[in-house]
Amino acid sequence: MSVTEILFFFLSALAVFSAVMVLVSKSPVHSVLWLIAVFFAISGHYVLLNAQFLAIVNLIVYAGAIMVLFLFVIMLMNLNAETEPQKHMWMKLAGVISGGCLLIILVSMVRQAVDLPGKTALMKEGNIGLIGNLGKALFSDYVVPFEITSVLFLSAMVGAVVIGKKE
Amino acid sequence: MPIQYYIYLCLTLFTIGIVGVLTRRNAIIVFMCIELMLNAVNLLLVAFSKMHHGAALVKDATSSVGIEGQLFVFFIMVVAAAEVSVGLAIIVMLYRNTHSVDINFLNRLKN
Amino acid sequence: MNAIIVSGLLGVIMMFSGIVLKNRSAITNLAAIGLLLLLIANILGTYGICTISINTHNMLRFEKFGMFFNSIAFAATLLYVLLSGRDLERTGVNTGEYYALIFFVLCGVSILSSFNGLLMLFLGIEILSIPLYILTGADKRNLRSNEASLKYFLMGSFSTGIMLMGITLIYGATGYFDLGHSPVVPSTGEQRATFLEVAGILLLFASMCFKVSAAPFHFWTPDVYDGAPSVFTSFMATVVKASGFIAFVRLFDRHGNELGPGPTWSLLLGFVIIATLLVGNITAVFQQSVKRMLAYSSIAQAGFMLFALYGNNDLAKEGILLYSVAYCLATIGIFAILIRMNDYTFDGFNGLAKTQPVLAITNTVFLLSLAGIPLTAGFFAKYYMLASAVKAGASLWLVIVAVIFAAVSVYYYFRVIQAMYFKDGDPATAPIGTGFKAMLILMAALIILFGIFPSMVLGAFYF
Amino acid sequence: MIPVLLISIPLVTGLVGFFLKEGATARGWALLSSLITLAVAIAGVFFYPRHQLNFDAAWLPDLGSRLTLQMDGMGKMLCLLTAISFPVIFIATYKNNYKNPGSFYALMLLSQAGLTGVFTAGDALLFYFFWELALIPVYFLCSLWGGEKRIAVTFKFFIYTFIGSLLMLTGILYVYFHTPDHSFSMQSFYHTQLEPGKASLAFWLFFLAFAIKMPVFPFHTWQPDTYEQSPTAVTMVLSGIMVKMGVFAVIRWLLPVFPDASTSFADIIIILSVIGMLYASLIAIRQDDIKRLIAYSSIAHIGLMSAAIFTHNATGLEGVMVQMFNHGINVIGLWIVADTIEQQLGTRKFSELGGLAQKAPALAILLVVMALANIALPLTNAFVGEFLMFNGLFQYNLWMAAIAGISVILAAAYTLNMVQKILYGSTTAVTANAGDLRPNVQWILVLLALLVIVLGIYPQPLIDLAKDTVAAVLGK
Amino acid sequence: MNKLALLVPLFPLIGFLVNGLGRKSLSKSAISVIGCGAILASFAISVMLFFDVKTNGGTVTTLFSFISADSFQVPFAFQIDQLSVIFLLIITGIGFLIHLYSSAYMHEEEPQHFGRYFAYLNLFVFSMLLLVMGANYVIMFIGWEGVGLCSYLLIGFWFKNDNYNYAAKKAFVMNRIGDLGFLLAVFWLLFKLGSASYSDVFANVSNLSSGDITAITILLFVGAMGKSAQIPLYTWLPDAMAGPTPVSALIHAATMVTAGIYMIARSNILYTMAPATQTLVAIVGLATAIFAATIALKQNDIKKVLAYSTVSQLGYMFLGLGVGAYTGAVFHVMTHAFFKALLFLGAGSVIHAMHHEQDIRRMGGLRRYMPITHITFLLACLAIAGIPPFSGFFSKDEILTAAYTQNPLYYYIGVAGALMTAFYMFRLYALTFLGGFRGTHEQEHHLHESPWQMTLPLIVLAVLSTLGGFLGIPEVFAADAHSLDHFLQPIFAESTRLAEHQHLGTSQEWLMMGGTTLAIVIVILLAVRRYRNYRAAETENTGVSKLLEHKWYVDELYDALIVNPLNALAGFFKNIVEKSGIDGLVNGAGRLVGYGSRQLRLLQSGQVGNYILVMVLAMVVFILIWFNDQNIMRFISKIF
Repeated sequence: MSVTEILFFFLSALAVFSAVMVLVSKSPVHSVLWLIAVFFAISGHYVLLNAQFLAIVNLIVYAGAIMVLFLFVIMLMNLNAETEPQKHMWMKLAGVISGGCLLIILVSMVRQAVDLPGKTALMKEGNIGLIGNLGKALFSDYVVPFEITSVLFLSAMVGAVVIGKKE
Repeated sequence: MPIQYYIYLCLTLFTIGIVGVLTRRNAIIVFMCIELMLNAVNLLLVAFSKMHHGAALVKDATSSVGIEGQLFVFFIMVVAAAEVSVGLAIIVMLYRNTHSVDINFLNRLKN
Repeated sequence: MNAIIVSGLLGVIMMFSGIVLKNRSAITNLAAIGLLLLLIANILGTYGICTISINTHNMLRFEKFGMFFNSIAFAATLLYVLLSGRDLERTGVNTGEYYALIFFVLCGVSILSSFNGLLMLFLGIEILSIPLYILTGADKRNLRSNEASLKYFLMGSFSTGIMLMGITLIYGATGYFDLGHSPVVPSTGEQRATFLEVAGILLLFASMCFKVSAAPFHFWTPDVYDGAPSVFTSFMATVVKASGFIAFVRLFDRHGNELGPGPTWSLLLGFVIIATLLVGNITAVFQQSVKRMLAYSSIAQAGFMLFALYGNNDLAKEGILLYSVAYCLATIGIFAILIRMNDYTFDGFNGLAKTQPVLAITNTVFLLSLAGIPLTAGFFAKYYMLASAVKAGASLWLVIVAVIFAAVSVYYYFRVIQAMYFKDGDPATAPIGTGFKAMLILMAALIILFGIFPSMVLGAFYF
Repeated sequence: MIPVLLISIPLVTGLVGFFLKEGATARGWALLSSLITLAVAIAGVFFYPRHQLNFDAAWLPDLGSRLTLQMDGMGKMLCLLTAISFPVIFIATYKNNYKNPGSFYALMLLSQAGLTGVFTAGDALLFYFFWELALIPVYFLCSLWGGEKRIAVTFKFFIYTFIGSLLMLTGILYVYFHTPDHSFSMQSFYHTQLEPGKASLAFWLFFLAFAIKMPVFPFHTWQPDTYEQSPTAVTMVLSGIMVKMGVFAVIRWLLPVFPDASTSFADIIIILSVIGMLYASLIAIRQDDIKRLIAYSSIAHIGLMSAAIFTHNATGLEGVMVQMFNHGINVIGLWIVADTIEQQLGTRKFSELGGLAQKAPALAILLVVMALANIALPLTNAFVGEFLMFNGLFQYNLWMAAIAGISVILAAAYTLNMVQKILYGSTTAVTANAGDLRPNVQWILVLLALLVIVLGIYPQPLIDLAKDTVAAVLGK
Repeated sequence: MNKLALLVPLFPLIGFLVNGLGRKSLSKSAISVIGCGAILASFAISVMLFFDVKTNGGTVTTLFSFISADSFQVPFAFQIDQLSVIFLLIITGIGFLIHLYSSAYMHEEEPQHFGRYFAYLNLFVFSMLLLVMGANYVIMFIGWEGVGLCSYLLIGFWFKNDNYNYAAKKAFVMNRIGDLGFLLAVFWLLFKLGSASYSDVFANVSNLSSGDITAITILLFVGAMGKSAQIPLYTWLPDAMAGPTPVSALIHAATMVTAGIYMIARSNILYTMAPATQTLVAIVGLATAIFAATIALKQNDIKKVLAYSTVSQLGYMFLGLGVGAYTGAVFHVMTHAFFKALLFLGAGSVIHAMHHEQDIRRMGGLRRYMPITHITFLLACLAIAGIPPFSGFFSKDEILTAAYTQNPLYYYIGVAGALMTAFYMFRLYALTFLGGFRGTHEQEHHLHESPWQMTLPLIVLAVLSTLGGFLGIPEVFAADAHSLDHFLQPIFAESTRLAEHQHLGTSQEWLMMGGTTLAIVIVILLAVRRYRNYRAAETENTGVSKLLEHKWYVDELYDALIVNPLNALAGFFKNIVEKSGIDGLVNGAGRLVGYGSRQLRLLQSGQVGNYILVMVLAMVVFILIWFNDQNIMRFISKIF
């Protein structure tokens, strides 16, 4: 078992465990922290896959900006474990079972896929994940969507203003 | 790494996200679970991108095949950020009016 | 490209209009002028005159079908602003921002009508959706509006997640994000080589079903349409929904691919269509609020529009355009009248024919059109949908089920007509101006005109 | 040009009618319009050459549908019936006061346009259009000016028939896509070969629409309620002309389009029709309401028509066509009597009536004439039609004819029952002060009675009119 | 002469129109002159036609094409031949007398109703003339139904009385039952031969299979059963006595009820070729003759007795037809028309005098007050009883003799019936005219002989009843003296040729005649003796008497077996099947939608979690559908 593999499995286990902890934590703050742990694990995967740019962006945008925003909101609302009443047991059960069904059925499809075995994700090698290559592509072939995302941001901004503004 | 591993991992994370959406009542946590789903997608995209890249490299050493996957991830992150700003604004607005973020109490609209 | 750029720019202009213009009706007028400009720009673009051309690297593809739909959407929005602009001003203080958001939505509409790849589809849908989350919650003091907004947002984000997973799986299977390469047309059941792709397509399909509120992904629709301020419901239920269908149809278009829709695909769509028709029509029957009834009716109409997907031929494309026209005209009209009513229940309409005969008669035309009665545009809309399905060799049973549900739909549409004409009451309405009435009459006349000569719409599409 | 005029005169005058506010003006306008239409119809049927009776223009080129209007023998006959009926109805109900008279008469004229359109359409899609155009004004007429339970009843009627017509539309679509030239024209439909299984499904889609309209047992339950609740002028349109739409449509659009299916399902339909005849007749015996009795009687008569159609027998078909015309005349006459009684005495219950023969001899005589026509007494017009239809049925199956014949006996029973309960016996509290017919009603009834007798003695012109259609329908 | 035939029905039609339309403006005398005059004119022309036919034979006149359908032609044509001219004479002749009689009998009516009465009567004559003059079965059917209508109108003439109306309706409906049979027979003929004209039908009989002929004849006979009041469709006739008495005389004795006889006589070739039907006709006729006679024995209403007597006599006529004695049957029609019309008119005279009292138990001794009526009535009774040389003797004897040659049993039963006839007729006679008056004093005070308009017809008919028999003198009395037989010979020639006729020995025939006559005389004496000094019995009848008095409870039986079940069925249809069944299904579909709506609404719980749960499950289902498409398709195709 190579180092890559060990790292892969470790990060995977961490990601899954943290994700589960996001669910089961009573306190929203804990959930946020566990989610950040998931993001770190995923960033680790990005590094393994030699997608350094995304690894960094992931950390900055998700773990850094978004999760902080979440934390702020949670703090602002002063939410704690007691404020969230539990769902009915059967509802939880139904959620888990249906989620499990979806997982099983998707996994079974993947397992049946005849063209997948033998295909591997290139680890460490390959330089498409480097910022230079990505940037080149982004500002040449992908310039239109890039510009269009500005509309998205504008609308999000207007939206936040509309919602947040006091009347 | 065999691509299946990534698929299984990402599907698992994705499903955990879905289960979170289904089982939690706190709107913020639900929203976080959705973010988790998006992250699972992102990871899978990167893995696929590397898979295609690897396949293309065999034929052409200078190939940039697979880069579109990583760019897609970039766009997803952008959209997610925008969504978060709007989403949190909505949640805060609701909290201001009801002093609760419990989605189970959202049932004025039904039938 | 004209449409995307101009609508984006107009959005920015409207954003700042609130600062410059203090008079709200001036903002509305500005928006109307902007929409007119947008419409003109798009029509010019359609005919290749004064086109801003940008190398989109095959991200967008401008076809007559999409461009024409843009015109329909812009024209419908223009009508909508002219009819309901005054009501929009009353919704809150941020009139300029609302219009800005509407223009951003139209930008999304333009992208969805010309996307050429899953990335642009995704972006278009997000640009379309995010402003809507906000517009839904525009009535900030109203808990129903808040609730609708949050529900819409949560479920919309969830469906985005599903869509992204679908796109990812397709990418994993084919290595491409654009329609040209990726055989996104579902293959037949026998060709199971690319299970990954199938799973992706199904997830993508599910998320698109969500956007067009096809059962069983329709649940957000009644709550959101009901909770949102009526002015915005009108917009969401018409232009936005129609553009969702255009995206759906374009996505699953045969697109020169040899792989036609196979039996499995028909089967799946058949289930969705029947479920949608069932849920929409049957649930609408017992509603007490006209607004909520219209929400369910929009689901029911979606069931019919899904036939365009089922048919997936020329007739279907023509039909979905005609359907958009008919449906937008009628629904915008009904909502414009509904907004002026003080009481949204059916009883609130009692005796309208006596106090406001013009409203009653035009409303009747709109309702008849929605019900698909001949001599209204709605008839030919439904006709094309069914015809495309029959032409595609659909099982007659499916069509029969559809027409039976169409008959059920008569029940709830006619309840409004009955209330207006056959029952006594003194419905209170907001003041109604002559211009408003004239607009309504114009729209009703258009509906009847298209009901007699549908070729007028379709002729414009062809030439 | 004639059919265009026949449709457009009532259409245009009807639309104008909406803007008339005064009762007298609206009435006069409607009457004038209907009389002009009648003149045109008479001219068209009797004096104009054949090519004047056809019209063809482009309508929806990309759909394969044209604005084709034509009048063959059956078309002529039914157009004539429509054109005669409307002035008759207007005159007979001239004194009835309606709120919103302008709209009332306008809707009546619109329905006339729709009916004429149905009878002349030579294009399936156009046919469907007129089919609905005829229905919608009637829905509004019933719901706005009807009896107490009008809203629910007419709504049921509307939805019921609407389901039928939508199914028919499905069938039309289906056949359309199998026409050789992708056209809705009647000729293309006639020349379409469908595979048997699909043809039978499409056949039933068509038939259901027509069966609901006619109505054929067991799709008839909308009918008595609707007839009862509608204002009588509308009931006359409904039962005098509108039910003929169903019969007409079967002859024009069912038999020639699905020759094989209609042969193979003939047994079922004939059996249903015959059951319906007996069933409706039996129910009619127990009715206590003039309108409901006439309604059930009408179901029985229509049952015979539908049975006769499916015998695929030329004689029977001629009978059906003759009877379409005659039944229209007769049933309108009966409704006029029913309306007079209701307007004058405020009741339609037999149990409250009686002895009117003493008080209103003119009404008595005319009612008896109409009643005799209803039971198809020889030398009344209905006899000829029923004679031919029974003849056709007999040639199809002796036992069917014999069983169906029982309804002839039952018809005598319930019709005479009605006559007796209304006219004979001693007067009741309600009828003690009854007066006789108003002049307008009386003269219209006399006119109808004359038609009844003249067509009963000399029916040959009607039979001759029917012949070319029969040949076309069975000739395929 | 052809055109002349048209005038025969035309006059009554004009009379109908004039009297009908002018009933409010014309005076009673004008009405009666028009009414009677029209018939008289017809009679005159009928006489001319008679002589014409006698010299030139029959003719067919086509007016216009009545129905010219795809597969057959029905011309509106009249056939004047020996058979129809005889009937023309009877109809117009007796019709005229009865019209004349009516002008006095109905004089109390208001002018309006008086006019209505004559209009109906004229219309009846018109229809009856159509019936006999028609040159095909369809025209005959027109007349057939037309007389039914007039019968209906006249029975219910006094429409204020609901019982009369019921009787009228019953008559019409029962006739319709028969008419259906007639109609089916016509269809059969049209189907097989493409024509219903007598000439075509009789010429092409050979093209029909024996099954066809049997069926057609039976169906025609069903029609005759209705019109001519044979078992089982006879019950309307006694009830029809609700009409004015002259009507009973004209319609329910002399003319309309003999239409069945006419029809079978007209179709004699068909019947001759269908021996099974003939047997049926004979048996039904005989059974009716006996059955009605038994009922007549115990009836107390003067008109009811005559009504059952009519039924019984009609039975004899059918017996005659059944055994192939067509001439005899027609002969009996004729003589019966004379004496039965006379009886009814006489009864009418009595009723008129008694102020509408019809119960013979309250009469008696009327001979003192009403001599002409008495004498003529007595003559008629003798005629019907079959005492030589009155007319009834000859005609009845001819039938019975013919019956003997077919089957002696027919003869014996027939004679038994004749004895009963004699008995009840003389019971009637004795109760009415003999003994002392049993009515109220007031009635006695008003008893009077009727005016000349009434007595004149009585006298004329009495003469005819007495002498009419000499038209058909049997072979045994004088060879070749049967003038009616000679006259009708062309009509029945074919049948006579086909059927083998045995002839009885002369001595046997004498013996039978003598024996029968003797027996009848004895019965008459018995009856007169028994009822001459009748006193109303206090005790109720029991046993057979009660059964007879209640007409064997046939009406009740019909009610229980047919009318009531049918009514119940109709009620069941109306209240249960229609409301809950069919309409219930229709409304049920609507309610199902409503129910579904209420249930489906619950799915819309308002909970985001539930919504998303359904979405997730739906995705699972989508994938499952994708992988099981073929199974699902197979399943679906199995359903449809």
